[in-house]
Amino acid sequence: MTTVLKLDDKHHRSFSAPAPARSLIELRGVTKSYRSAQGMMEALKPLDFDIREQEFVSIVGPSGCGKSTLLKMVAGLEAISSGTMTLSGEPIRGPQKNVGIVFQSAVLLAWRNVLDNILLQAEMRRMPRREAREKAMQLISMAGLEGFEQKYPWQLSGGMQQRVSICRALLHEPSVLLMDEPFGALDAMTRESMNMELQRIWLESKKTVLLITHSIPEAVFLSDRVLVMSERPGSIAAIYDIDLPRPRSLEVMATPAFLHHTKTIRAHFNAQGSLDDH
Amino acid sequence: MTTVLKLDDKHHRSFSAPAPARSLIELRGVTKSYRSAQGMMEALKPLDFDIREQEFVSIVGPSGCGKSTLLKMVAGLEAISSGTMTLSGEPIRGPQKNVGIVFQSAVLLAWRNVLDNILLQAEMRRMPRREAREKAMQLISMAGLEGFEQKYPWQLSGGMQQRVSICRALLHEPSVLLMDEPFGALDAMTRESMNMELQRIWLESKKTVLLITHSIPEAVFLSDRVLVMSERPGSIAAIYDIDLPRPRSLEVMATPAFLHHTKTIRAHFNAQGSLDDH
Amino acid sequence: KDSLTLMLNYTVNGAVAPFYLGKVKGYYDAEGIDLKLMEGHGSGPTVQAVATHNVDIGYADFSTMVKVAAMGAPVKAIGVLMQENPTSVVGLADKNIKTPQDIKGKTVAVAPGDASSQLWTMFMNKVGLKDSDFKTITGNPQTTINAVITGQADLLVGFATIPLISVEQATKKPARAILFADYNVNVATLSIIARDDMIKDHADLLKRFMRATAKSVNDSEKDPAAAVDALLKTLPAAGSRDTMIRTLQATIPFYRTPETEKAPIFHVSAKNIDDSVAAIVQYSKLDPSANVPAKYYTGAFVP
Amino acid sequence: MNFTRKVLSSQWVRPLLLIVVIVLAWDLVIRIFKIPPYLVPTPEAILHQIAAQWSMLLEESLPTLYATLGGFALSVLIGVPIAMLVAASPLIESYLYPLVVFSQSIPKVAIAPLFVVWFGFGLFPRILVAFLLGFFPVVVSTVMGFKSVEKDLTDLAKSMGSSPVKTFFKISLPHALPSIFASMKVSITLAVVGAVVGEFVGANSGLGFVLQRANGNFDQPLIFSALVVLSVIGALLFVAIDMLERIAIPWHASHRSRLLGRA
Amino acid sequence: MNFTRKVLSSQWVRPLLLIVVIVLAWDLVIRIFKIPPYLVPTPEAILHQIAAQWSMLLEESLPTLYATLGGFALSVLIGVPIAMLVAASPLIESYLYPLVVFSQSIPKVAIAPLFVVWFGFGLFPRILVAFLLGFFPVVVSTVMGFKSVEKDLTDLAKSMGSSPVKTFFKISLPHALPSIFASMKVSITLAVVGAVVGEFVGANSGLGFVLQRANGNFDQPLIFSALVVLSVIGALLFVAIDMLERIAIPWHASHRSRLLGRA
Ligand SMILES: Nc1ncnc2c1ncn2[C@@H]1O[C@H](COP(=O)(O)OP(=O)(O)OP(=O)(O)O)[C@@H](O)[C@H]1O
Ligand SMILES: Nc1ncnc2c1ncn2[C@@H]1O[C@H](COP(=O)(O)OP(=O)(O)OP(=O)(O)O)[C@@H](O)[C@H]1O
Ligand SMILES: [Mg+2]
Ligand SMILES: [Mg+2]
Repeated sequence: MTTVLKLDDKHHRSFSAPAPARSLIELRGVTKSYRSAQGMMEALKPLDFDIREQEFVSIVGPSGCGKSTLLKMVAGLEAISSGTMTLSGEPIRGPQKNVGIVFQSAVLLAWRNVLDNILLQAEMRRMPRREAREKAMQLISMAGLEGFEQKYPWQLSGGMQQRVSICRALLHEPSVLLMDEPFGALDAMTRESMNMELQRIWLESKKTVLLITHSIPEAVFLSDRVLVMSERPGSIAAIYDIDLPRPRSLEVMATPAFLHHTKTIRAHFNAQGSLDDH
Repeated sequence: MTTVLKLDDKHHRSFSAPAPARSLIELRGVTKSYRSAQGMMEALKPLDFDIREQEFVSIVGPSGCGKSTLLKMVAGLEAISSGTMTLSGEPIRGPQKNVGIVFQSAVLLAWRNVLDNILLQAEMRRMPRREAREKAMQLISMAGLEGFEQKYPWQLSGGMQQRVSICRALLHEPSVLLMDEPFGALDAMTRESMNMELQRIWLESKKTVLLITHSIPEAVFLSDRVLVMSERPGSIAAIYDIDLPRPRSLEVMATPAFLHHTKTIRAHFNAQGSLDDH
Repeated sequence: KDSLTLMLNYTVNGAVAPFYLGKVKGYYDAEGIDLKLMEGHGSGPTVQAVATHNVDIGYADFSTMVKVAAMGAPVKAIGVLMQENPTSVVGLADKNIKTPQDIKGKTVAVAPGDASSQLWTMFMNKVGLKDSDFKTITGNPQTTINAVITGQADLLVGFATIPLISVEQATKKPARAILFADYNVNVATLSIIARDDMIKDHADLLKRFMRATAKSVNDSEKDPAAAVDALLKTLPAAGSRDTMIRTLQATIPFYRTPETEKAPIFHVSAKNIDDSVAAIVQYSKLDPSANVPAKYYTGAFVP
Repeated sequence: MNFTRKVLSSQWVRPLLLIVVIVLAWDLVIRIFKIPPYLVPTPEAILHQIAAQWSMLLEESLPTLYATLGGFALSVLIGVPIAMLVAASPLIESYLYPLVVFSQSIPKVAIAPLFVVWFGFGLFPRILVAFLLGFFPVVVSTVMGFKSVEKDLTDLAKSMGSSPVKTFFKISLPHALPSIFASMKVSITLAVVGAVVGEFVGANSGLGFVLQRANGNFDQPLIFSALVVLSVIGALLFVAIDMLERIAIPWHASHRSRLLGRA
Repeated sequence: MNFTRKVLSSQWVRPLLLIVVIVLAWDLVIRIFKIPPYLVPTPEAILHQIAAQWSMLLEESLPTLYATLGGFALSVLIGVPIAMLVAASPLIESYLYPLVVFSQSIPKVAIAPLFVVWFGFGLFPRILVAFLLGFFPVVVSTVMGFKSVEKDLTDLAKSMGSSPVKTFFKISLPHALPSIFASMKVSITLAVVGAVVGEFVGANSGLGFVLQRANGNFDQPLIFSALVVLSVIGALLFVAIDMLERIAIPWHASHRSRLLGRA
């Protein structure tokens, strides 16, 4: 179960130049323990892996295994307990700034309406007002939130709040996108269209993406590599290269290659039915 | 798309007595509008449907269509704007008390640890301390939260918080269970086992269950009936009887009948791939 | 032995040392009185406390008592200890202010409303000063003293006792007072106050008290230091001995007016009382019907 | 009948009704317990006095109001930044907070004379006393508000490359606004008291001055009249801040049901 | 070197260091600006006075402390239920709140004499003044705390068949605790001031009485000694509540990093 596949550098992106092999984020023996009233609690065993530039990496793993913790460490928001972690060769100390983050909960500001919550990103980064606004309106319509620009977070449904936070993370077209179950509260159709959007954005702008998801098909559909984590304390159980051609249409899900991937990954979860396709 | 199937009263519960046909909750022309700074906003078009005693009903529908609103109205936590809604023939006025509710967000009390958050239910209902504690410990182990009894909500992962709120809703063995995407933040395996648990509990104690979910397979797997809602403002697009025999094992998901159901329901969502199996 | 509570006009200072002397010397004991002394927080509250049975008798300003009594408080003065009012304008000697006319063009610090500010108005009328002749600044008594010390004001309106001594001590320079009484502006001041029912029902007790007090004051006049020592014996932390002796010494001359210079202590002239009441009624804008001296003073207890 | 009910329950009638009730109760208590006028004047005497001295009281209210508003403005303008420093750095907290706390238990009436000595008899020393009384609640509540910002929110700001100052203005400050407004309500009433105490000590105008003079004259009706006017000023200022709050933080849970009530 | 650093940054040394710095600064200011001793005494004179009057000051601190604690206890015991009523019912709010607000802008020093007349010279009138000063911050902050409970939480309680009283104790009260503690810190320092004001007006014991007597005697060193002792009492009580807060609400965001810091 802990067969860590050797990473091979060849990538298949049908219509783009061969992906650069340079690794952007490197983790070497990174661990994490939380101190608590009951003593230290190990959240992550030593992790070693790289995320290459412009790569789309998904993480799947059981609840509580440390996915969110890992994402926050990569974002520089949570200190690592030991090991080294570098971004473009520089050790990550303190929050990374050129990222877009979608947290697991929506984390919207109660005192700002939908539009202003999204524009927070622009204000913090001193983006030109007008353009930021236009971009925000585009994202809002992409996320199906037209007509809700002036609503406050507590006037939104759970899924709508999540979509607002996705829009916020995309506003400044970050080169690195870190997303923690961004589509968890969305229905099948909305989720599918968001997936397609995400793929489009990634193909267009060649971001580096780290996505945490509970949906194995989603992970396979979107990713260059899928990182499977084992139970708490988390460690890397396996890393799978997904060498399906790009761009991928929804029909790819019916292909044997796709099903093979989902089945292999699903095996890690001991799951029997198709219920686990979340 | 708005083919409302006629409800037939025959139920298939392989090992139990024929389910009673008495309807527990009745909605007649129930609508809901929210007042906001921008004027009234229609959230739900007139709804007519019944939930029978000891029935397991799931609701699926696009994000923002009013599922949570509907659930809160059934719980008596949100006033209806027009129409009538009755429970056992009595109009629902004010909060219903013999229910267990899982809200869409975990709604845990920041000042209580996991165990005490679950035991809140017991304290509010003056359940015997000792038994409540034992029951809580059972539920905690059912949800895979052993060892986290003393942790505060902010020390838990997203999925763990959600599981705590499920335990809390089950503690007092309510006769009516209202759950709003209770398994949304869980990975495939955890979700599957929680599903099995939920089925077991339901079979054993014959609760009336109203479950909101984004996973069509989950809805089909668990329910007697699946209610499909249309986009905002929400209305009932269709109601499907799921006449698969009980108890259902995970293998049922591979049967043609199961796949037929999921496919029919999925058609409402215009979805093409299998990504929508969430 | 009868117990009797006397509330002073303020917290202890040299001026009230005679009461402590009487206690220490046993004069009250000898009259069969167990005297309790209570420090006060201004004449008004003391009169109220007497009127409302919170204490038996009080030591308070006569004019304040008249005002409260005019509003219906059943109290009277049974002995006027300070028959001459020490209110003056006080300033540093080097400012060379000797006559009322020297006040013109100066800055005067006044505590609004209090008894001395009314005497100040009477004084101005008497000597022909107008508000426009000088600059006024106002504040509480503490502030008026500070103002003179710091030079914010040239003069303050207040007693020629404690404020004067405070100014001298702070600046280490001599101060001088223009005493209003010297210009025939006089209103009797600190007195022993009792409730009407007390006067009626415990006349004997009050008589005995007055006897012992007169004795105490007489002794204090002769030996102020002994009086202060008696006070300090009772209340060791009450303040500096020197200051208190100076205060008592400065106070003693005001026990008598020129009229009663030879008379025993507490023997006030009827004219003093009549004039005082008339002035209070006039300057406090009381109803003219309040001008009934007998309502405010009885000489029946003077030893 | 319905109309009467409506009038009785209207927002503006209630406080007035309340005042009427208080005045009646007061009168009754005085009559029943036979409280003599040298202790507490009758409402009648007070109303009479207010009517007679109306223009004087109004005139003297102005300086008190200025000192109050000045002290209050300083309380907020200085209190909030202090709270920010205290919340931002444990080091500053451990040095600055004790200092602030030390200064609080000192009765202002005891040190106010010094201000008069240093700053004269103008408006400034009174503003200073009002400030000293008013700023502490602002600091304490604001610190609490700043410190209760959840880590998620600050994480969000950090990931946006926000500077501490920006995080403060965009996240912490709005988050703390409900606490700040609550403290401002306390602060403004304390500022009124501060202004009056300042006037007690050294001023020739203002309601504190009126009080002091009336006190010396033993003019109970005037004392109570001044107190009534002070209460009214305090209550009006309180209401003003309450209204400001409704405008500034309509999003807060406490106002949702009112502004955007459910149908 | 390392040791020195450790000592200097320890929680207990900092305030002491601060005091030393204040004393030195004070001394320096007096020397530089040649402030005469009748305005502000030198730290030396004050220390001397404190040393000399040590036992007296300590003894007189006790009544002040009792009145403070009494007034504070009443503030909390009465303030929190009032806040509860105000937060629970808009009707009660519209009647009770204005009354409370009215009472606040009245300088307590102006009405304290009445309490003495009514309640005598015992501890009670002083407790009353301390209470009147201390309870308003508690009410305002607590109301804010109660009102900011999110609908989700009350919905949860309702679905559990909770009575309003239970919801109050299990949900609203714990939720409001951070606000309540913040207000208690303001309240206790105001209660100190209230106790002293009460003593100014009618008492023969307590630090307020010492202050008044020293004032009458123009004894500046004693005045300042009493003020120092008052500050210390206020600061200690503040710290006590701060510590209580850490014990009572370790779960609050403001304490997480300290109690359960991240590795
Ligand atoms: N602030 C914290 N303090 C202490 N422990 C924490 C904290 N945050 C997370 N943990 C613990 O670390 C472990 C990993 O948490 P994390 O949130 O990373 O899980 P996850 O993989 O994201 O789970 P999920 O899928 O449920 O969101 C959990 O056991 C959790 O209890
Ligand atoms: N308190 C509220 N005030 C105003 N509008 C609200 C409120 N709560 C919900 N709404 C609106 O009602 C509609 C339905 O919301 P609801 O939460 O019921 O959706 P949902 O079906 O649960 O969606 P999701 O799957 O995203 O949770 C949404 O458009 C939302 O904006
Ligand atoms: Mg997570
Ligand atoms: Mg919902």
